[in-house]
Amino acid sequence: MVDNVKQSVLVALWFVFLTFPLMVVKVNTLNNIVEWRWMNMLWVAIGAFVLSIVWRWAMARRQLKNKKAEIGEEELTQAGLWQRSTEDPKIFKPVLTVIALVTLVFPLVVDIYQTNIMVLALIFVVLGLGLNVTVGLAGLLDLGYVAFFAVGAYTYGVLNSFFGFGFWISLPIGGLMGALFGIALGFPILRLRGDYLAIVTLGFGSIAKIVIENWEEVFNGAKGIANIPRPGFFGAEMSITSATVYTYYLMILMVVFAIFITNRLKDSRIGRAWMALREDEIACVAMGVDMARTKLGAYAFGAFWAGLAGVIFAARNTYINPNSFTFMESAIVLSIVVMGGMGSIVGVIIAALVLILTPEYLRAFAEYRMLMFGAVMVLMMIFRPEGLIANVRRKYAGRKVVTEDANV
Amino acid sequence: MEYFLELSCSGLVRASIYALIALGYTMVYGIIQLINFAHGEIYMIGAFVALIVSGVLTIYGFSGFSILVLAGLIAVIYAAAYGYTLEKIAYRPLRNAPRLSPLISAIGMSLFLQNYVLLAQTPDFLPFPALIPDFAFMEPIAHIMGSPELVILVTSAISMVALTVLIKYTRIGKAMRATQQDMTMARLVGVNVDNVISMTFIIGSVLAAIGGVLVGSYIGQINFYIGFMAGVKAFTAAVLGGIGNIPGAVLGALVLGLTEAYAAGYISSAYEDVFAFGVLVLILILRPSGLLGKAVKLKV
Amino acid sequence: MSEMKDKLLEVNGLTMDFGGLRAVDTVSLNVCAGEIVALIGPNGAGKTTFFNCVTGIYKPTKGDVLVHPPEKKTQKINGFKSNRVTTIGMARTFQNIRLFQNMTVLENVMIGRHCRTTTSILGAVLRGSKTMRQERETVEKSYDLLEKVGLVKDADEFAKNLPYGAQRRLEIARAMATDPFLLLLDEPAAGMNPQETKDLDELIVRIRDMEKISILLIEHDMKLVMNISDRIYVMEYGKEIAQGAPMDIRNNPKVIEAYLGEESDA
Amino acid sequence: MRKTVIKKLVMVALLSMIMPATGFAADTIKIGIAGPHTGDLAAYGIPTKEAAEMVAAQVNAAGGVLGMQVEVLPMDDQCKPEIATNAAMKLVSEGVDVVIGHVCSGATKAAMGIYKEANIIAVSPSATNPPLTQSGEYPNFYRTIAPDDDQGKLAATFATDKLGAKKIAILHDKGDYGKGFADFSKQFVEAGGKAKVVLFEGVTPGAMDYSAVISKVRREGADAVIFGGYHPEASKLVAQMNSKRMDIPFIGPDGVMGNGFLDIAGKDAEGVYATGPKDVSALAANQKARANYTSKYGKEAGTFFDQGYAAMQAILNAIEVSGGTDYAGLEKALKSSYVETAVGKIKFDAKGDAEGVGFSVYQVQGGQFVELK
Repeated sequence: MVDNVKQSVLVALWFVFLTFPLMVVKVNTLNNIVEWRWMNMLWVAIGAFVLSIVWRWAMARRQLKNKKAEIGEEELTQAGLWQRSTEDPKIFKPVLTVIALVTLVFPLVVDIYQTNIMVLALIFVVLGLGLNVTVGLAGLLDLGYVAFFAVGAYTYGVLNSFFGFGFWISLPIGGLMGALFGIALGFPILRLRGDYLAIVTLGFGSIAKIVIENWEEVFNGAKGIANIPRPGFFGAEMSITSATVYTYYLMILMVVFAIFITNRLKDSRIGRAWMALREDEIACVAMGVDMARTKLGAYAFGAFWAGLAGVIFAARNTYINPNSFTFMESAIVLSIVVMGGMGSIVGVIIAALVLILTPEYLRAFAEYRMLMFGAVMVLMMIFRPEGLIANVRRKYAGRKVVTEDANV
Repeated sequence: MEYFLELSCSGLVRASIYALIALGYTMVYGIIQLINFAHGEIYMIGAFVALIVSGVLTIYGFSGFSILVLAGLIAVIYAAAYGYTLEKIAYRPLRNAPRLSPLISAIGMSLFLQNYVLLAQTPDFLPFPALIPDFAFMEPIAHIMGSPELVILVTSAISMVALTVLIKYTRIGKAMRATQQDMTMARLVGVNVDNVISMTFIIGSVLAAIGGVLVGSYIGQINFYIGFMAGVKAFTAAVLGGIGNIPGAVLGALVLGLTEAYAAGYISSAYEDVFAFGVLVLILILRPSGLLGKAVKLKV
Repeated sequence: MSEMKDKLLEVNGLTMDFGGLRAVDTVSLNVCAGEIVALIGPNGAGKTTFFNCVTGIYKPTKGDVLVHPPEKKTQKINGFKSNRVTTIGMARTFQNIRLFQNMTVLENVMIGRHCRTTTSILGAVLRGSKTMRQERETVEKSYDLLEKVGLVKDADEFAKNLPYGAQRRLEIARAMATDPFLLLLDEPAAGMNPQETKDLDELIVRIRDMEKISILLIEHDMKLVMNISDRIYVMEYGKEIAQGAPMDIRNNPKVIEAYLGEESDA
Repeated sequence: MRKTVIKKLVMVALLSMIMPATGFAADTIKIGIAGPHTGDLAAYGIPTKEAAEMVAAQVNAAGGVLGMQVEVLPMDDQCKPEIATNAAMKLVSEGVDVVIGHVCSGATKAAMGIYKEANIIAVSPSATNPPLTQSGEYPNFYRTIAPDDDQGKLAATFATDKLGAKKIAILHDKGDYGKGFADFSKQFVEAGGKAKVVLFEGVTPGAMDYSAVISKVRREGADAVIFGGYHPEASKLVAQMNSKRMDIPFIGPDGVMGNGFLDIAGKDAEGVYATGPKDVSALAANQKARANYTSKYGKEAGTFFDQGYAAMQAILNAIEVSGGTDYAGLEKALKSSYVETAVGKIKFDAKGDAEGVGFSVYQVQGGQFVELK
């Protein structure tokens, strides 16, 4: 313990040194004024000391856990509780019912603003679920996911402003365009390993934005596309309030739809191939899985959701410009997937809601948002790489019991 | 012809900065197969520290050359300290984790450092003092190459030569090469692998900080975001040349810098980045492990 | 040369260069239906490289790899991707176990069924009757295979949590799930204790006899090789130096020299 | 254990969602202030917010408007369309009577529909995109700054008529604002027929250097550069033009005309031209506002401070004149009654543009922007 404190004091001193020029000194070279913010030094020292102690404690715990896992003595209690609650219908069903009820009455009890930001959060849920397939299941790190989101949004924007296409026709087209772009961009990168993939996808993300910015004839450049209609309901005129509520229910349907489909895929021939690809590409191919088709499938499928989400995003905002499709958005969606737990659907939903809604409700906190995102990504990787809610693999029952009896 | 020379010079200047940053990426990758995504942030922090130090020194009456030396030195020290700490916090605990984990941790660190500087200092652009003077004797050819450009080229070249010597002839250099070949074997023959990795981060950070100070002084302004784009470009250069390969990083930087300059000059500067990433994709399609990267023999 | 039994695999003059290094030098080999054939040789003789050329992980520099699947026409498979090789009917295991660590034991085997099933993304979403049937068959077949290698009780365990010997058996089950006519085992007994080796011994013979799958294996453990092989090929420094029945190999002076050379080092 | 925590979290989350929706008093005038208050564009949003808060404090101290206190509700939109709609809906649901904002044209376009539906008038201090007033799609939109086409026209005519340029290179930062200004400049240069546009090109904001583009300008033999964009890129351009010994006039828009440019470009700024809102620093109202600001915050007021101040003054005046916050009344008051503001004596025309504001050309002389008469 004493040792611990001693070490932490050293760490605190190191961080005081490290942060000194940036945290304490602030120069104004024009008026030749130096501002010495000594208080910051104190805060850094205290903060670093406390964090160091927590860090040490957490590291020790982590090591203990790893050791236990090595000798096969897994900590069952933690994962077990969640697993049990999802499997036990006694807990699972009422919880689901309550969630469903809250979801349904939500726009009726809260005001339009709440509904509106909830729609945005739900759009990110869909984005998270889509990227979760590409990154979480298939293990293909995509740092340019926002490109497909932009494809969807601009599909609707362009189709509407040039040809007067409505929301409902544009929605499937947007999704398909996303998937098509996924395949088109997926082709050149099939042979690349994970690290190369990261930079190339990042490049694609920026290329998409630059093309939108520069190609004015089609995308209207930086001016953006305005007056995009909100989702329609058999041509009925709607006020913004009812349109927002309507969009909300639409989003809920879409999230349910996305959960349904990703869930089915996860436990299918395709989903298993994706996971196998993530686990060991060589073995996966040697077991007869066609790498190109499987990878392209994962890309296209992830991009499909981004395309759909993009259409709704354009309809919700009624105005789109390239500013909404930067690397920051890709990073946010990625941190949703990481925080939620790669491959875990429930985790991704919770993470998306938390990460998107927190800055809205804690507006004072908005400045620190990206700082927290960054810290969360690092800490999650170190202390809880499986995410908030670990992906639970399905058990295929059936003959298990019978055969075991037969064996005995 | 003169126009071509001007563009070439502008491409070379970019290339030498990209190379200074790309070397850090490639060295780290060579040893622990990690893309240190936050490396661009080290470059940015180096520039910020130099700015702050030179500001303070100017106010306390130092002048000219002494400011350049002191600011550069302190920037380099701090960048090294940040690089070292970064590795300890964000990467070392993930040494044996799946490949994706340290990469995501690196992206997180990059976001964190950017926003740390934003909050600790300012989101605005800050004027960076011209530490490299614009010599009058450059006058006749100044529109092709000025003294700041010359200093950037020379400094980068010296840094790269120094790095080569360090890796080829010193003890730590040998240990680094051994670790790069086979980490387990290096450990067995008595190389302190942890120290080697720390050293790699420190050397990479030093080079990045040199780049940061040069660029700050050259373009006269910095903000918290300069590291991101420069980092991405340098990373592109490293991949282009074959990540993990030191001459490759320099070659990749040259290809990238010149491509950007010629594309901006002869086609359109609005699509500059499209060309940069386009050339990357093209080369990776033709040579999936980069220009000088060796095709990795799969160990099955 | 075993005459006119049905040849399944026929490799003629296979050569593989890595840069300037010739890892495999004009090696010829064939496997007939119902045989267990072993490929042996000291470390670094090029056995695994040979395997990788045959299974499509490397593209051989020279030579032919011909496959004669039972009741189908002959195919030259040089440079085929390994998934196509597997689909034709040759499945392999790996020297350094390559299981899908974070998937369950059962799922590992189910992956093997991938190339024998056809469900597409759309099919997986719609879950039509064909999909359901395939899925059911996949699960059943996988349980069958687990039973054969004695891993049924671990079906829901993550692959990474299995003991070493069990992981090797799981790899075999996974390869068998692809319905091969030829199984290529890369050092299946590496790292096993004598009891485990003995069990493996029996398992391999059983696979040949019960499942009618021929086997080509690379092995270090001479006892295992001598016990179960019908024919043996010996490689040294990338070259084939001998072939024949176990008895002949045991007495072949070249082989003795190659092995004694290595043994005395060890 | 874990489940109860989750349950509690859900409860707290639900409560916090419902809470802000309940009840507000009706005896105050609520004014929403929307703009970027965090993020990299905050420098353009915060001065307006501070101006509005200062005006409100003064008015409240003097007894309010029509006997009611003025309450300002700042709302951050980060200049992103999706967050702007959130902010707009939040303001509407908080029951604001009018809105000062938004700051960026894109965010403004995204938000205006929501205000329109809720019958709320918005007065922007800085959204200069011409269609906002000219398209007729945003009848509830007003602004205390002149639109970009005026500015582009001024820059173009200044270059051709005053500077006598024959070959003009037009550069822009590909952004909404910069590209818009560049487009209008090009249009007016070509319409004027006195000069040719020899180069029209976007540059990448944040790129390491612009020397390739500058070489291109030289190759085309341009005798003036018009640049659309903000000050960081502008200062990089002028600095590199100087180091390449290129001595041709450089004209920027109001995004360049500010202390940020002077600070960063330093001695390279000397001689640079910029268009900007007419110099109002001689006006007593403006001097007073700025002096108050400096005494309160200890620094110079930032970009769009004057316009934000004026927007607030205009709105409060309209409320007073019309005797309430009724949409039709406010509209009539804004369009008919002149008001003395920090940007001069203004009223709004039928489309929502302020009459009495306009642009002048400035030049950096001795480290200061000086209005050229």
